[in-house]
Amino acid sequence: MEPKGIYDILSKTFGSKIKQFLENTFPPTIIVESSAIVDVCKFLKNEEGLNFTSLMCLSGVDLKDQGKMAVVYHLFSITHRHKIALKVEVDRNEPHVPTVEGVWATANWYEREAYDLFGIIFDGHSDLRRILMPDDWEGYPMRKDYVYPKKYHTWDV
Amino acid sequence: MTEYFKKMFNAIKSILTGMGITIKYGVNPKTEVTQQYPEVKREPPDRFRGKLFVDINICTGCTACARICPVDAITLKTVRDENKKLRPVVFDIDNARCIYCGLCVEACPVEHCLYFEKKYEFSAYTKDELISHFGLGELKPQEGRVEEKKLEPKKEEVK
Amino acid sequence: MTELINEIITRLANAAPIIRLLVVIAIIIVSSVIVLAVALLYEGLATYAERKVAGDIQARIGPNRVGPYGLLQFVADGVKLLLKEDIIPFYADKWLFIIAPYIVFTASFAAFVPLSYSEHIYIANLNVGVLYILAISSVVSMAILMGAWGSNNKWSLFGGMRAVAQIVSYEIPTVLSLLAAIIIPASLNMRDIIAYQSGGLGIFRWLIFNNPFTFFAFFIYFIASIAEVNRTPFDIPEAESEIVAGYHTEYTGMRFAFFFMAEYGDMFVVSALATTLFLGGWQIPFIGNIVMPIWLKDILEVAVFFGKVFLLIYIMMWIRWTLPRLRVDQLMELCWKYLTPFAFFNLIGASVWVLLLHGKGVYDIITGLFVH
Amino acid sequence: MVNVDERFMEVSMGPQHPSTHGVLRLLVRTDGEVLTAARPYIGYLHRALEKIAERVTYPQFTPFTDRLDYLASMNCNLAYAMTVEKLLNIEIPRRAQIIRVIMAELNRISSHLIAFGSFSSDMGAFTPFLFGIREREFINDLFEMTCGSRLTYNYIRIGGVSKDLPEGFIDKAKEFLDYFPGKLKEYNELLSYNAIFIKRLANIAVITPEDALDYGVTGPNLRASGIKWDLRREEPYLIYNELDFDIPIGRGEMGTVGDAWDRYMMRIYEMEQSTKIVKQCLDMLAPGDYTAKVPKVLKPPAGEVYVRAENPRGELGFYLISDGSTKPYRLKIRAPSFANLSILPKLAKGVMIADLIAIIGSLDIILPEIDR
Repeated sequence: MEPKGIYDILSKTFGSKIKQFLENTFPPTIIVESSAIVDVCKFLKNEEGLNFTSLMCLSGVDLKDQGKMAVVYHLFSITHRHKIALKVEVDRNEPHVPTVEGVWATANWYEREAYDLFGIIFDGHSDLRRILMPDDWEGYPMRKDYVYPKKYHTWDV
Repeated sequence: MTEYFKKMFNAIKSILTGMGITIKYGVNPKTEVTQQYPEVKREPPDRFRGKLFVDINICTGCTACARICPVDAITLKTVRDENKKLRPVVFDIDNARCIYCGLCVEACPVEHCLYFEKKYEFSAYTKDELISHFGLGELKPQEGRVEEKKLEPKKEEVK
Repeated sequence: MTELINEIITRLANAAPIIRLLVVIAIIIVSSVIVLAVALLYEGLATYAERKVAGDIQARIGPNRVGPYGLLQFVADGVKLLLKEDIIPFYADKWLFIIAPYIVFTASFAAFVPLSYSEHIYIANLNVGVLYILAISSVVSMAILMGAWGSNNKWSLFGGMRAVAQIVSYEIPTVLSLLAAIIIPASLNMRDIIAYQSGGLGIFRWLIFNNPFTFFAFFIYFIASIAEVNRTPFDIPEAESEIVAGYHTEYTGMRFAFFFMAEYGDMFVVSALATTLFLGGWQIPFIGNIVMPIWLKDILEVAVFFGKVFLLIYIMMWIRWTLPRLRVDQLMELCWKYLTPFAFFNLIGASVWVLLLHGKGVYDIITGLFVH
Repeated sequence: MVNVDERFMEVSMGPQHPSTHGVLRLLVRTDGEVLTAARPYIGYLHRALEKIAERVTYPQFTPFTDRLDYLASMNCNLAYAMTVEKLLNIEIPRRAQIIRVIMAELNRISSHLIAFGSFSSDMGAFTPFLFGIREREFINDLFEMTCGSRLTYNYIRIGGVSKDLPEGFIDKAKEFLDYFPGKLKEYNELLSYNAIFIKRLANIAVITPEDALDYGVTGPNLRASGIKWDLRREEPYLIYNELDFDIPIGRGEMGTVGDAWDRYMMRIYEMEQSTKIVKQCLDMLAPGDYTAKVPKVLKPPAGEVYVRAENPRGELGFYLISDGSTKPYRLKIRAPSFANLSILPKLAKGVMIADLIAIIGSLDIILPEIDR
């Protein structure tokens, strides 16, 4: 199934929630409203012709110059062998995205990593803790405007 | 009941075949593959990436190697001498920081100036002993324009 | 040694009782020091042999730097362990922690006593030899638990629990399979058992060839004794890949050396028991009854005895470097569902054989046919 | 006072543990030997590779991809190189593609050898580990001959490979490929079909196909659950579509489909297939240039690309956003072991500690890839 076709089906069922369709990325990206991301994902997973069985990769992106924080979901279907990318953009200072942990269990750890490195808060996540950095680390290291702390406890960084 | 004995019989058979293999090694001593290191030294192949060496006389001080190094292991200071030729005054390679990836050797425009030696035994007691200094040292002060082309823009911003 | 003491006592009959007492004590101390030296030397060489055998099997060389062919490696290890810092964990139960290694070592060392190395060389001629060894070897599990609980470490707690469960439950098949062999010479005294196995070209009278049941009993005993000594595939109490180092996680330096040496001591005792009971102890095969001077015969007998013991120890080491490790419940399952029932039926078969054929082995029956 | 649930013992199978394949901490809650929960804690090896990627230019990041999965650094270089080539959409000369497949498959064999060796030493059998290392030395020599380093190769670059194959490489590789299958058969006899090994792994930690997809498990672990999914066959890159090799999937020979034994056997079968692939590639090698023309200062056009390759441990994916400058704007590394480890808490309910070690070994995770 062609990504353009997937975009048409989605915009048909979700209307204005599906904002844009970017052709030149590989795989093509569909920009989705952050509130509808969970329904879109459920739909993509369970719909007969689409059934995206696995979430390949969920990455946080810091679009500093646009004042936005993006979460990119790369989905893939084993039965139909087609790929699609979903993008959710939220405001940079209040990055709240609903969790898709219910749809794919692998999102649990990816979302914890995005929270840990970017500070994106996933509402409804079962266990939103830092995964890579120490639990009492201040700041979110992967942000573009991140300033290296001089000291962590007693060691200098 | 028979399944009980069959399982036991398979277990014994598989254990004995396994032991048959190890005794094959155990009995004949010629199967040893280990080399006695200090006495028998393995000759590394010619493309071996051991310790970096710089032939400082033919080095043009172009800082290509220092720029390409992913971990900034090369610190290079060049001074322009009397006949306007850039001479590397300080050329330090920090072997503790270097990851031996070989990008600098490929980036060096001068043939056979920066290359890997076949040396892999250069452990030292302190970290500064691991810094190998290839620089020319202070050139004699000449009347010519002494323009010190320092190369540390990248490092300040990071530290 | 006991005859030695009686002889000396009779000769000193006229001396004052104090002197006689002192002399006896001196003899006991001297002989136990000699045995301790032999045991320590053996255990040192056993660790060297284990690493050499492991190296051989794993296509490498093994220690060959310290001393000629690496023979002094165990001395170097011993000195290293002596020099290592002796750490006692902070909240550990100090006394249990300190005493445990000594008990483990003395238990495994005490089991050397009833063994008889040749006709005239033995330490004590106990008439309950086999029973004494089995009693002593069960002390080891108690000492391991003391050490494990004393070191206040979760991993050693796991190790201790596993060790007790394993050693206690493998006592049953060990005892049953030994019984199948003991009922034939009908004596617990090591020397009588070996004496029974003499004659018949020195081999055919061995208890292992006595009847098919003792033949199986040997193998059950061998497997159960490997478990008794905590060696792969039953080295679950100190499984380094699962519970770090089991009961001796917190032990360092010489304390750890005691645990280590005790393991090799147990290995020797267990294979010595197997040789004495099943492989005819110091019976010299083929040239057993040629007349030769006493001292030469003794030396030959000691050599044969140690040869057989070291063969069994080599097999244990060979098994260690081949097989993976069992899980704890599989270990119990093997003991209770396979070894113990097998050992029971084996014992019944052996006793029926002894009853019907009046304790005559297969060799005696065959030779009996020809004699008539 | 924290209300500690007396029945359970919280054990921290800490960052330093003999068989967590790197610095992984598992907070294990046990009831006796049986686990009720296992929570992995990662991040001890976090070097912020993704942050470094935003600071170094495209060619400079290649040595860092070696450190992603240091047992399979050729495959990691390959995945990164292919991502940037997709962005630049340049065509790779045929000879470079063939060399890349040879290197990737040889690296797959050496990575599986380590997986096989460390898994067997977790199960208690130490000898197969050393046999695996002995075979791996041949492959290390081949790599050292071509690129100069034995572990972090930095050989596959953007646009092709850094140096052409040295002469003598082909017949040395052929010599290894004829020698290796015999050794594989020996491993199977020694370990794979060993009764204790099978007893330890059959029906342990079964991953159902739905769980595998749901948790994003990829690579041999996914194929062991019966799903025939291999990127080299489904999304052929380089010249994999011209090569004939089959994809082994789990058939539950020793238990249910998708148990720990199946995951282990997948790697043994894959090693056989990889030798077949390398043989075919060696015959297809034709003279030609080994790298495409790539400008010294690389400024790829702005864009977003997600490319993935079949690593020995699973699907390694690179999500690259470039803004036209010489440095990537954002590089997200999708590590296979990260997803494979996320299924561990689900598998670890109600198993024993020894099985937890078997699960970690069968998933074949590697920590530098998880923590990046």
